[in-house]
Amino acid sequence: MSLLDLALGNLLSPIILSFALGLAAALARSELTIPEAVAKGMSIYLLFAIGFKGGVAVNVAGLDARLVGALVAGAVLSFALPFAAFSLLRVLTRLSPLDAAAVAAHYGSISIVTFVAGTSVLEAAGLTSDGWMVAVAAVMEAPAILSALWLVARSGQGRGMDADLWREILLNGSIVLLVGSFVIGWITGQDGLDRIAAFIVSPFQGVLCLFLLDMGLVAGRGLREARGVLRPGLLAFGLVMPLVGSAAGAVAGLLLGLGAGSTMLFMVLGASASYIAVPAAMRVALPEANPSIYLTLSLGVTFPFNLTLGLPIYLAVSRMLTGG
Amino acid sequence: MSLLDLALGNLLSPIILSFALGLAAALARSELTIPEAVAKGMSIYLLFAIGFKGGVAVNVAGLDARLVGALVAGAVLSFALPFAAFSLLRVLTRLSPLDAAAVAAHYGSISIVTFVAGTSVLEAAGLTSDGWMVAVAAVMEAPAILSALWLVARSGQGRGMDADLWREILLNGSIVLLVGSFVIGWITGQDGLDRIAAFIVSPFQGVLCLFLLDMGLVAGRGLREARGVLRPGLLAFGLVMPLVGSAAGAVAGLLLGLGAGSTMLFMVLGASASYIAVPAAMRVALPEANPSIYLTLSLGVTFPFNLTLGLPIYLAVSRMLTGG
Amino acid sequence: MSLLDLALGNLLSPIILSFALGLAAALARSELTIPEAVAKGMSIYLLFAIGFKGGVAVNVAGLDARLVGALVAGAVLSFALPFAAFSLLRVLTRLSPLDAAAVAAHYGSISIVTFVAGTSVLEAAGLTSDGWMVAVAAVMEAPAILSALWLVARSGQGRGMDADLWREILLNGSIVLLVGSFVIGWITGQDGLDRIAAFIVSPFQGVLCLFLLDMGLVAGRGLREARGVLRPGLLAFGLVMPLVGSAAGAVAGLLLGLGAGSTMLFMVLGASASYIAVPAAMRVALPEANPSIYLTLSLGVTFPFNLTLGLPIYLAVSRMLTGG
Amino acid sequence: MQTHPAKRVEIIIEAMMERRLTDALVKAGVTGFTVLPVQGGSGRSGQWSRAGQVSRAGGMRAVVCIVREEALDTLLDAAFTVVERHIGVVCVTDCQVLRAERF
Amino acid sequence: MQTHPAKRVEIIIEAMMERRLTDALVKAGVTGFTVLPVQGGSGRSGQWSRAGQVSRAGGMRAVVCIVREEALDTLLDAAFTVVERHIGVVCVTDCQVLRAERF
Amino acid sequence: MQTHPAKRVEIIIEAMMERRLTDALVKAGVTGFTVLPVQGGSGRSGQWSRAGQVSRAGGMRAVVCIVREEALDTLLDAAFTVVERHIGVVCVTDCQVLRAERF
Ligand SMILES: Nc1ncnc2c1ncn2[C@@H]1O[C@H](COP(=O)(O)O)[C@@H](O)[C@H]1O
Ligand SMILES: Nc1ncnc2c1ncn2[C@@H]1O[C@H](COP(=O)(O)O)[C@@H](O)[C@H]1O
Ligand SMILES: Nc1ncnc2c1ncn2[C@@H]1O[C@H](COP(=O)(O)O)[C@@H](O)[C@H]1O
Ligand code: NA
Ligand code: NA
Ligand code: NA
Repeated sequence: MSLLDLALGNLLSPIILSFALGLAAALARSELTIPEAVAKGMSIYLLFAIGFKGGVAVNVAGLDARLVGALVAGAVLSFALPFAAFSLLRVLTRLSPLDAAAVAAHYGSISIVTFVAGTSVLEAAGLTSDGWMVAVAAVMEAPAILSALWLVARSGQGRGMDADLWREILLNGSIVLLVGSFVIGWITGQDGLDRIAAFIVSPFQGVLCLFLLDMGLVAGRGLREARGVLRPGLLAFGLVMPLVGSAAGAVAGLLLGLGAGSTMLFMVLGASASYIAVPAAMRVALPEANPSIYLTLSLGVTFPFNLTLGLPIYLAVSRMLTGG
Repeated sequence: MSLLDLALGNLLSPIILSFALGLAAALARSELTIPEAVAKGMSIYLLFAIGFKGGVAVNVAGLDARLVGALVAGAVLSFALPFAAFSLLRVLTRLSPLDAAAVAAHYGSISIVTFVAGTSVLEAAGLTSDGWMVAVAAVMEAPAILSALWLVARSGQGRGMDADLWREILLNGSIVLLVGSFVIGWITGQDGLDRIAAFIVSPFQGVLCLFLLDMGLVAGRGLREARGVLRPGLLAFGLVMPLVGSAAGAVAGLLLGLGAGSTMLFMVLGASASYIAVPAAMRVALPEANPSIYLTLSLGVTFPFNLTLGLPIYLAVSRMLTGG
Repeated sequence: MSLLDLALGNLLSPIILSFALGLAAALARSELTIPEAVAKGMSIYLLFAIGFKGGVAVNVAGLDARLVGALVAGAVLSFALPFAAFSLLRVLTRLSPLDAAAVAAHYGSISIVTFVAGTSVLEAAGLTSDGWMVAVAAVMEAPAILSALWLVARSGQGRGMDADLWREILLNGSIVLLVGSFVIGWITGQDGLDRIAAFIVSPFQGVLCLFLLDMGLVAGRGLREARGVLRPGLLAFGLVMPLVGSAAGAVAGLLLGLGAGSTMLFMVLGASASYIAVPAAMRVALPEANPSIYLTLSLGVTFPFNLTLGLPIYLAVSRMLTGG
Repeated sequence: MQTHPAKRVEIIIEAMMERRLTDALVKAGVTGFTVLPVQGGSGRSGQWSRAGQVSRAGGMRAVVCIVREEALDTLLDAAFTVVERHIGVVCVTDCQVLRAERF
Repeated sequence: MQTHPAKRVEIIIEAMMERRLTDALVKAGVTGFTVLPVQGGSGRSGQWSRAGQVSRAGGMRAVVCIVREEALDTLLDAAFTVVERHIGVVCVTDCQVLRAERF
Repeated sequence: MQTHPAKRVEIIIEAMMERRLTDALVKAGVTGFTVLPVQGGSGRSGQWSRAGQVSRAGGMRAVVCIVREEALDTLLDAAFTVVERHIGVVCVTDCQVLRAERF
């Protein structure tokens, strides 16, 4: 399958088209909306399912020395990427250090939906990946926030981290659900999965479609609201940074000797930017940073880029590099 | 299967009984309610699923010259039926022209849940229908509103349509979801369906049960609230108009040479009355019209009539007329 | 399978672990929450599914003379248990008569989720039970409230029952849904079940996991909020009373000559305490009673006890007693 | 724009008592009110939140009711009989309304 | 703590008219407001509740808008043109705000 | 019906800051308040709506707090330390309450 075929197959999958539908509807100012509670319900479902399945995979495949390495590599990546992002932003844009640091935090962290979409692309291509990549995703959520706060503190503007903020970051909903269901899946294994597979496996892709429809609606509304924000430099950053992040992810995958599937997922984690946990942390820790900049970039530019073009590229590159 | 058997089989199906349960609970003033967000979530699911499956059917069966004819016929029907409804209302009731026009708009438009229940009855009877009937349903949502506004304008009372209202009507949530998922289904075809069938096909009937339970609850509360409104003439209209609409639908189906299944669905579209999109448009365009009249008629009288007696009648008539 | 194996197998099932996850997250003050609308949606789903499946089982197995006996026994149990609970509370704790009566009402009534978890344990053990045990559960919801009001009236404090309160108790959401879907299942039988099994059977265990996650979150928050309330005497009551209730349930099951499965479920009904319907009734009928006492006991102590240790014990005892 | 003096009454009451309150209001001739959902709160009976709750117990509602000054006492009497034994808050503010004929 | 006099305007309006109202406010230069969900209510057009509703018809929103006193008339004029033919309530209260520079 | 003067304080604050605000209130001895959900709004930082949102960032809450007049300053001080660096609005209204002993 050529890269083009892959990209096209990906573009014409129900999940991407659902995202496109949402985006188009919002840009056309349709009043179509999905209630907040339903959107949250779907995200809880997706996190629970992806964590659980990852845990079961580890239970089945047995523990693996590379897991520890991968967790460490994930944490290092999440710590390091904000510095790369920050430098790139200072070159490409005129953002203040504060805004640049806030944006940087998002790109060091990850988007779990992009990760999920990545696993779908893998499945469609007939590849597998290690179940514990879910744990790597969880580990990568938070460290980037610390790097961003450090970047701000250096410029003398930050607020000290208080205990509440620590707890909020480390025990935020996505991390708790992802890690918790991963552990449950690990403990209960294939038996546990058999009992709930009809809930967390079979309908998964369908729920993902509706969730992406919602993300399209939210991204579209955000883009309409924040037109003024998207200067060329910022746009360029939103398209270049995922490539930088995915390159770093590829290096991690190769160093750890992971297969094509897991390496691709590492690239996806590096490339993707948070739009749930990190924005919330930023509102507390860096309230003066402009949220429409980081939300528009992360959800309105980088997320669609990864979803449509990024994923097939990362897959192709990962295959090439690993020979998988 | 005789008409009686058919009617009985229909009456004792889980979806009708769920509606009856909701109705009874609301009339008995039980506090049972389904949260607004859950009701909206279910309606989004149903619209997405029905649109998608219609699109896939078109992808599989190939395009069909009759599609264009059916779309045109649907639009004509939706434009024309309000005039019939308006005349009938002036004969049977003492509604003001304003109220009559508002009611008429509802009967030119359609109820997608009635349509879905119609497809269930078809399936139970072992009949098939054309996938693009979903697109016909989408096309019939809006034109009736224009006819109603014209009827009002004629009597010198209406408000001019503004651009916002146009957009709201044409891009209302149901139309966007129905057409959008239809197109996605069309593009992705059987492959796309296979990926999400466990979400949009298997649990469909069950979700429909809970949704009809909710509709019963809402209809029952409406009936209790609006007892005073339901004069005999109005009640008669709510039972006769669906027959008129279904006759018009039957003519359309026969002229287009559709099979028994699609003709029956055309009858259902003609017979059913809107209770989601049109009431919302009326609140903006004709705020002086009394909403409890049109909501009670549409949701409290015509919807249950179609659901219980209408559907088996339309099926029997369609079979007779088409010999299917 | 020894009792220990059974208990361990139960403790390590996905549903118990999900509850534990929620409890741990809430106690650690994670901000993970499930929206109210989603929680209500899941509870509606669970009630509808459990009622429907019970009704189908009755349709398939045919009516059974023991049903009437079981319904009467259930009502008697629900009336009687509050007196036992009240006496026990007066011995073990220093609660005022008012608070003691309010708590007692909860223990005469039942928890449908504990019942559902009980049927899961039965299934895992390869046992069956009578479908109409669901109807017994419905019958046991309300009578305990009357006993509690009578206990309070005796001490001269109560408020007269008004018609509204009667209706609220007898037509509360859980009873209506449980009885309604039971009747629908009964009428439509295996045919009806086949149509919606992909919705109410296959994903059931998975939805139950998420629901128990939510219950863990709510219970954990309640425990944190009401630390001060949980004196040793009260805690002892929360652990002893389920044993008393289950013993009474066992007697009922034996007297009626039920099998091991149904007897176990009778024990579960006796042992479990309400945390949805009865608290709501108490807020109206006994507003001066302290809700944090009865909610903490019922949801924070007895529910987890039943879920983890109670269920395997009741199963083992029921098997021993019935030789099943 | 011409405005008219009126009273804005805000009653925060247990969800279970909502229907009793609104029935009492309607009976007392107060047919205009708006009910707002409440997410959480704190009072003498502790702190609470609706997150993840299924039971109607433990939830509250805010009922906002704008009336002519002369109707205030009737309203408060009606509200008080319902609120009396229950937790909750009643708060009255002076206000100005447009379209006085609607009240 | 230093506070400053201002006006709190509360507009209860049909959900379908929300965007028209907020657009009119923004056009009139009133860019600060907060929209609260409404659960149910009662008025001359009867009693209603959002429970289980799918249609946007029959729902309402409460728009709260705090403005300097001198901006009140502009606000009311803008609101009135939208509310005019529609059901709903407009109510103005005197208030004191912190951080006056934000209004 | 006997009423008593009090102050109604309404604080519109980011959802992420809700717990910090209520903790500060409780610490300052203000244990009575009610939290209302907010659907959307507009301010100097733009227009927003909760529809379809998953992140807690970008949502707000309205905290309503009725206190005796003499407690107002303590409350405002406590609120201000939390609100200070954040977006949001604090608005105080005179009001009358029933059952003054509850405040
Ligand atoms: N001073 C107050 N201001 C605003 N809301 C209050 C106040 N006191 C109580 N409430 C609300 O009323 C509920 C019950 O209050 P209480 O009766 O004091 O437990 C609380 O949970 C709050 O939602
Ligand atoms: N006096 C009032 N106080 C508070 N809300 C009101 C009042 N009158 C009307 N409303 C609200 O506005 C809606 C429409 O009112 P109406 O135009 O009288 O039917 C009602 O359903 C209430 O939600
Ligand atoms: N004048 C106002 N009246 C009511 N709510 C306001 C006002 N100004 C701001 N808000 C609310 O506070 C949020 C943040 O405001 P701002 O800090 O101006 O961006 C807005 O989105 C509104 O929800
Ligand atoms: Na990243
Ligand atoms: Na029609
Ligand atoms: Na019990």
